[in-house]
Amino acid sequence: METLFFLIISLVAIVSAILVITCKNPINSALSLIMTFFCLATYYVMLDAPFMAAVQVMVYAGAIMVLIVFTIMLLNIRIDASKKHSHKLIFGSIIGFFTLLNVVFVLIRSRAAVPTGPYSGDMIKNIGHTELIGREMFTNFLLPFEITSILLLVAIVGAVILAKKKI
Amino acid sequence: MSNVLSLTTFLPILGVLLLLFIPKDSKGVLRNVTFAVTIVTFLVSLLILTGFQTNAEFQFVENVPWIAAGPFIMRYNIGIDGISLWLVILTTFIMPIAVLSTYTAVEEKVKEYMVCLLLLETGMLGAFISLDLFLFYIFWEVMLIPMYFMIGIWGGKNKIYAAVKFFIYTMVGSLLMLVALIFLYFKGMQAGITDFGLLQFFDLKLDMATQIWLFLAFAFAFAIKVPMFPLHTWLPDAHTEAPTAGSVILAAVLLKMGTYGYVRFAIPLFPEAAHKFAPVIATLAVIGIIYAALVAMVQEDVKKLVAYSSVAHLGFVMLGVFAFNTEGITGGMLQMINHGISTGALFLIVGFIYERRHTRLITDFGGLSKQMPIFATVFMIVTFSSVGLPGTNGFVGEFLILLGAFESQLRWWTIVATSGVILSAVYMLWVFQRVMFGELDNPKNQKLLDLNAREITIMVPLIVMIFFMGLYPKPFIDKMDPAIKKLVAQVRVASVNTMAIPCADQSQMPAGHPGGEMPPGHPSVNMPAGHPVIESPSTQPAAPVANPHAEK
Amino acid sequence: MFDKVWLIPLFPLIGFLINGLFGKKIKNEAVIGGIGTLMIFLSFLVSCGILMQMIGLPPEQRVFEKVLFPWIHSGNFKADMAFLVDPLSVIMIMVVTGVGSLIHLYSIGYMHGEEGFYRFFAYLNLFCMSMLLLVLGSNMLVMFIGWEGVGLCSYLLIGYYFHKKSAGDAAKKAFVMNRVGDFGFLIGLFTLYWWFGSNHNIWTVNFVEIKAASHLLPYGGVVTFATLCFFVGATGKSAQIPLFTWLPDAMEGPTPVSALIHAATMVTAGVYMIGRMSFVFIKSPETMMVIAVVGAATAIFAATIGTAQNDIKRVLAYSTVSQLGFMFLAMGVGAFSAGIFHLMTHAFFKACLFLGSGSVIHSMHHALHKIHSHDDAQDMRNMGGLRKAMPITFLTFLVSTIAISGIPGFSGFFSKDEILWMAFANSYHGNLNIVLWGIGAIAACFTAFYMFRLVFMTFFGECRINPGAKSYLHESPLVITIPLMVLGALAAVGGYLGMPKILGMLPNYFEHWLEPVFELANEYGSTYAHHGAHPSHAIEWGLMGLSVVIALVGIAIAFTMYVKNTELPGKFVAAFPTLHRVVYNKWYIDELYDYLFVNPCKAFGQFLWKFFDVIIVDGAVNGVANVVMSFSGILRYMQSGYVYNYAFSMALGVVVMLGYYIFK
Amino acid sequence: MENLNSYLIVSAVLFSIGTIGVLTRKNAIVIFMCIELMLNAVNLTFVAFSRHLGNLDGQIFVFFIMTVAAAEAAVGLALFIAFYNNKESIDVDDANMMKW
Amino acid sequence: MDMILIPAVNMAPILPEILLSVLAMILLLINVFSPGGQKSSLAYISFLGIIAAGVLVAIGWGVHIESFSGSVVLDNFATFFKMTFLVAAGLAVLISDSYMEREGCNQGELYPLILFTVVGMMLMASGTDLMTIFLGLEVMSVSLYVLAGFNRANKKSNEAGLKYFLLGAFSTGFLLYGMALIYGATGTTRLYKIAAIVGQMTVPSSNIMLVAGMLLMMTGFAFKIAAAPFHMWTPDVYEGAPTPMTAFMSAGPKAAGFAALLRLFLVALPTLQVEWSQVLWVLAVLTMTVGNITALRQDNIKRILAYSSIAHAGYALVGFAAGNGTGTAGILFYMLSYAFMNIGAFAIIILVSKKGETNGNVSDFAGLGFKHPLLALAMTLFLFSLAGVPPAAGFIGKFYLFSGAIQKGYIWLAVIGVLNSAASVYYYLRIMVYMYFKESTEEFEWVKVTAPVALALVIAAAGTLIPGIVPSVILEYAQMAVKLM
Repeated sequence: METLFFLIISLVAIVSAILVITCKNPINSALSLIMTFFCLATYYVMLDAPFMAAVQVMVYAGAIMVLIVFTIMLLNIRIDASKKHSHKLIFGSIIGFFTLLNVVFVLIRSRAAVPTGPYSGDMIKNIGHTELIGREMFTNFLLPFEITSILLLVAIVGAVILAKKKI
Repeated sequence: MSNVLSLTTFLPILGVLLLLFIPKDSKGVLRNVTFAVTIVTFLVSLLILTGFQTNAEFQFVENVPWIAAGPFIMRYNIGIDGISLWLVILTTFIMPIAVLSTYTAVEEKVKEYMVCLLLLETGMLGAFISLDLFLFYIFWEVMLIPMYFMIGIWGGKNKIYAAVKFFIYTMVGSLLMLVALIFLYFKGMQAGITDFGLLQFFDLKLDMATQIWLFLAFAFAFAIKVPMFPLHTWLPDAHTEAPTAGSVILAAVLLKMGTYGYVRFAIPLFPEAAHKFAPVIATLAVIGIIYAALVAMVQEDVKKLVAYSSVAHLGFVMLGVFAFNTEGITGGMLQMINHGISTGALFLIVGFIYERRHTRLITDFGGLSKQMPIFATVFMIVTFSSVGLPGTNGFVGEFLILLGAFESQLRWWTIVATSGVILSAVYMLWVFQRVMFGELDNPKNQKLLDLNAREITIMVPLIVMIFFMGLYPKPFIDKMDPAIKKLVAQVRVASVNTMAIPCADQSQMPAGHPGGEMPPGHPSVNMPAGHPVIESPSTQPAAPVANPHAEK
Repeated sequence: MFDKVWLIPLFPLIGFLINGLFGKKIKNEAVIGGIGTLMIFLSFLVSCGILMQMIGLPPEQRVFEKVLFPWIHSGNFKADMAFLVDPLSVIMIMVVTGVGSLIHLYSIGYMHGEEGFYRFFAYLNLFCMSMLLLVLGSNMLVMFIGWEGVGLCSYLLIGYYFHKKSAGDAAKKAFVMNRVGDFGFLIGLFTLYWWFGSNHNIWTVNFVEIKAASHLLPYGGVVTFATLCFFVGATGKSAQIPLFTWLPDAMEGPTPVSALIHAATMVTAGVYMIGRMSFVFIKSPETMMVIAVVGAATAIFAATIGTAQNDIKRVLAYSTVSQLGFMFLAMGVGAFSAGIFHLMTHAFFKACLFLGSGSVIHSMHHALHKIHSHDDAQDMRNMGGLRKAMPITFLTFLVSTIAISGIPGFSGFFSKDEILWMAFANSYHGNLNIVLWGIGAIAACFTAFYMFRLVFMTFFGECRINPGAKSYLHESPLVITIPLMVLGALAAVGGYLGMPKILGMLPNYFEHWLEPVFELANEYGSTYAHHGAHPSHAIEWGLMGLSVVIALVGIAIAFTMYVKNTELPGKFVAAFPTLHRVVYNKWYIDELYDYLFVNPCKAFGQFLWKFFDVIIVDGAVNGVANVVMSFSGILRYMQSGYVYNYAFSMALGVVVMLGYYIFK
Repeated sequence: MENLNSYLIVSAVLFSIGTIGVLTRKNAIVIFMCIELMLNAVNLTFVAFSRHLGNLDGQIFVFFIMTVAAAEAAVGLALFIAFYNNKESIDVDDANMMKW
Repeated sequence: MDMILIPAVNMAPILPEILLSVLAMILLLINVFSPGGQKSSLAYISFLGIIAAGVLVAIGWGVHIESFSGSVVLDNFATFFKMTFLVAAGLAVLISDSYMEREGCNQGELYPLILFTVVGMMLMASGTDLMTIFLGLEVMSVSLYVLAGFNRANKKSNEAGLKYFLLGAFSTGFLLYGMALIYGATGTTRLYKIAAIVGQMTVPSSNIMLVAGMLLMMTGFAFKIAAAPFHMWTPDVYEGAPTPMTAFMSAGPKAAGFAALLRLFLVALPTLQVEWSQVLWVLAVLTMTVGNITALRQDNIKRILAYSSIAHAGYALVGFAAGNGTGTAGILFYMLSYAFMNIGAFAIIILVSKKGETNGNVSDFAGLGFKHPLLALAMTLFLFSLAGVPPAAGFIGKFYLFSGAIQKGYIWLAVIGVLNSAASVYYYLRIMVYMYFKESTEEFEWVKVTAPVALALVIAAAGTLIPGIVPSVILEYAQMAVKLM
């Protein structure tokens, strides 16, 4: 059952991902991307990471994609330019294919590290994913967390400078 | 007194600082100050000459720490021996002459020109006195910069091409040398060498393969600078385009860097490899002699002709140096000085007529003897010095080179090289004839003025040296002799070592072979039957002709 | 007196410096000429003193070496500035300073009014100094200074009229050909030095030391190589086949120069050098044969050319070449003292002949100049019948001509006959002897012919000069005629110093004098000489008579052709046009050399420069640069400006990197 | 739970699709979306590893990646707008003033 | 539900970062509340701030503190690089004001952004956790995207920002994938732990996930340091970005990329040295060659220096490939001296160029040598240093880099390096050819040499010349920095 579910989700994810790169209309691409994001959120749930799933939906599908769609609308772009670059497509696909091949081979031919961490599925269920994440983040990963604040500040300042009308 | 070497080397830099305070437009002051600085430098360098003890040791040594970081220790390690002594003196001697020659030749950007000249002097002196390989490399490169600007700013029509070619050409070689230098240092480090001090490296025992590679890298860099055939094409370009003083210094001192590099570095550092490549280098030197002479013969531009004659002369130097005996190397050293004087003088002469006529084409001249008798005399003396007429300096060097080379294994090379003596007469006399003899038919030449007092002053010291070194070279030879003997000994010891290897092989041969005194039943493990001695024939040519009876 | 030998070259040097540096300021010809002449004359006096002292010494004490100062000392090599006084060098300094003084004196008159008078005397002094160094040098290197120094002076003096292109060419040609010889000299020197040094640890170039060690030299082999090289040097300096073509051209110089340098002294340096090193040369039978053959060949060859020349000085020049050939023939057959003897007598009569011709030219030139004629003052076809106008010149000229033709009683007869006899009777060359003698005899015949042709054309017959100029012809001043008379006298009587034994009237002083010098050589030679039956006195008398007859035949032919039957030469030319053309054009040797050496060298130089240097060597250098540059162009266009291209390059990099590690 | 490799392979596929998109599309916004796709694929890898290893570092990392993505989106879209203001286009083909 | 107890952390290692961040925020506020127009005061304040940060950094020399549970470390290595960043930023700040004024885009946010960039770079240099490094990198990159497109009225600047952003984000994808694989293979993101775990592996190089992770991460950093074939953004972005920012970008982020990569490889993955050395060998050759050879045929001086900066990354990679003390110390030294000489060169470009950078060609330098000898002299010094001619710092740097390779036995790499160096001489000389050997065809005018720019030039020249003559002043520190890592 779970396998079947996994396969269906995977199918949807991959098809919508392919749609992202094939749709002529950027809006359609954006919508397909949102679809993919939802599929990923589903995976996260399946991987015992409900908090990540929630963030995925809120930040990615919610915030980022809204921003993107908004921009697409703002710039009033409809169709990807009609000029076709078949060689681009071919070379791009070949490279993509080889990237896939390489990565898949890496994954097949190697084994990940032996599980050592304390966080089993049960533990997550007992204590709660969000709390565990919070503990980690504010203890071991405090500094990166603080850095993100600077990062976001930079992004805000940058966006303002670049996009404000009057200089 | 103990710092007199440093003083000599950096006096020109002080001069540069002085020049900076002189306004751009007071050209006369700029010239006079520069001239005074070079004269003072020359006088100070005479202290070196008088204080020099005639022995093989390095003298006036100054050795203070400079850089110590990581695996490297570089020291400000300077000193001179008989080999570098004369090159230092030559440099300080030529500089005032070069400066004096610019009084009317350079009217634009005088200040910059003088700065370049003085910087160049420091660079050249530094390279001659460095006993630290790294320091040497620094000076070696630093020299390029002022020369590059001199060619590029004050040069002729095609100056940019010539300047860039000069710079990049020499740069390629010297960078490869740098790699070899670093490699050598690491090799030395394994043997317990602590810094870049040259003397320690002389005792370093390197295996043949390493020596060959390192020697090739050094030799390549120096060969470009010499320049040896076929790496010579930058020279005619650089010479033709450079202003007179630039050409003079280039010919008189800069080219000596290459040959000096061989004598001081490439040969004593890698004696076995030097022996192995002696035939190759001698071949190139001999080709250079003949080739440059033939090419010089058909030149239409006087300056280019002199440039090619430089190639030929330095071919002689190389031949002498690679004879590896006292006579040859002494000859080579003398020829270096001689070439500095006579070719420097030739470039000055070309400069004189160029200043008057703004052309250097031989066909534009003819019959100048009539109009300019003093010039004719001077030109003739210098021509014959360049040709190597006995009694002038050119002969002593050339003769010793050929004699030394003939004594060594390079006999057949010498015979070919000697024919260069004929060719040099051909092209030098031919140009002399075409410029000075014949009808004075070109109206532009009929108003030419003879040399003025300044120009005569420039030429007199050179002419005096031409005859002095030709008739009484003893003081020169005596001072350099111990150092050269030491060098020869260094090289010879090494070559004996190479010979010892095959001998050792042969002495082991009977022990390895079945039969003889071998105990019965003892299998010949060490050497399978039929195993030939591969080493001996290949190392044989490296050995000098220690057995002269072979020729009988 | 011996240790004052350094004064001999010093005086001319002083003269050179005074005239060279200040001559232009002095301006007064008398002072300049006086200084020049005086200096060489002082040398002559010192030489006389040395000669006197030497005569007073027993033969074994007649060698003296004077070291002036150390010159080149390096490693094993030692060469001092040192002079060697021995019977041979004394003869040479006597000839050089003696004849030199006379010619200096003559020059005062001859060069009168020339632009650069001071220059001429400076050069002449310099030449004398170099020549004296050459003959006095106690080692090969000092000799070489002189050797090249005389070449230099020859260059300067041939090019004295530098505004004439032909003069410049001739000067250069002379120097370059001499350089070819020097090349040989140097190689020979190296070989000898190296051989002695490496085999016997005798590192020397000193003649005395080499002589002392010469018993170590093998016969043939390396000595042949060395001596052949030296001989190449000698051919260059002494204008032998194949390096003789410069000498006739050298006549571009003023006539006193031709007399001093190109007849009396410098050109004989090669002979002197062989004499100086006779003990080495004799060790190689092969070289001896080569010398003899080349000498004989040059003698006949140059003589043939001499018969067809019309320029008075050129005839003399070819005559000089031919006479030098005789000297080399003498050296080659081991008759060293005969060769030196001929050198001396030749110096007398040939100097006299040149100076005489100079007198003629001087007069002709003067006369032609008066009427503004552009006729050639040196062309014999413009002369004729001058004996009336210039009696002293004529007489001295005639005496010398008789001497050179080998008429008994005059100096040339004694020396030349001795050479011919030795060519026939020597014990080194076996059956070749008769050939050598034959060639020599024919050459002698030719000599008599062309010399008398010269005399007849110049001094006899109709006066063919431009009629207007005829009245201006007159005898030269005393300053010119005195040297002529002195030399004429010497040409007449100089031979009695070396009268062949067979004539028996006087002892052969000359041979005795040189005996200590050539003793060793003769001793070495006797080890391989053929000790056959020695030719009898009868044969010697017969041959002597024959050579006289031959000379007379030559004279008779000349008389027939140029006095009696003046249309004969024209007929002869018409009968053998090709032969005449070939001989007239000096067998096209110059053209041959141009074709073989000069032009290929120039063409090769052009090729090396324009093609090899510029296209191949520099082309390779620039080619590397161009290849790099074109790569630069390619790489530059890969930088297309499109983001996806950049991304593509990145992705490709990733894929390749990963792929390499995954699938390796 | 599916095994680790399934997730990894799905993420690899998504990553490759994203790469292809970057290489083939011309619209800058679409390219940016493809990059977001790549980042998401990485996120999936991280979460999968995190779950497999039983430590949460990977998930924290994902959290930060999302922040970065947001920041980049803000700046990136601002850049696009500025570009569009200048060029009236958002095609990367038109970003071709500077080349060679 | 328990409270999360935030552990006590030692702030010392990130004091300079904090200082700069706070300063940046203050500057933002000042900018908002100050009247528009004159922004010079911001430049001065930030320069002073940078000096203050420099003092803080300098105080930390010789200290070794880990903090934030191993996320960050203060050691000599970090300190050295932080100094390098501060030098780059300080010089960039000094040369920015007059340029921005001239180009009419003098917005006060510039300086805070520069400072934030420095903060990001500092975190990269001192981070010992993949996350810290990644976030530092992103702080830096995001700021740089903005800085590259800062002059938004200028189409080139715009385009530069766009290109930089797209490609940068693309490379981030690879970087992150690499980090993910490393995480998967080792189970941690802390560098020291990674080192420990990898150290326990029997044959780490056979763990393909680890190797692939390493390679992908390398890709990401290679992009930042502009190593071929990930270099292609460089010329376009350098050309388009405002010149002071180009100067800054060429020096700072490149150094930061090296800092992070060095720490990553030498601390976390020393056991894979064979593998990364191999790759870096190839990258170094490619980078040097592509950079130098392409530069030969450029006319735009900014592009020339962009390609030259690629080539310089290649030289540094030579030292990196060697991976020994000599080579890595060489990188440190080189990055610092490169900051001096390259920013110095750009400063002169700024002075020579006109508004809108209409004259960015080499030929516009014609005749500079004699009209403004001091400027030309400084430029000559910088160019010779870039070319690696003694006695400038560039030579000593190259000397150590190549020495490292030779010591390691990579002779051919060194040979290729020096040959490249020789080729590079051509285009540096070309600029000098124009400055000295050609006469200018037109009168040129430039921005007055303001005091800050003059100061920047003096500092840059001193920083180029002094380490060339007495390299020990810097080299010794570089050696120590590498040793203690």
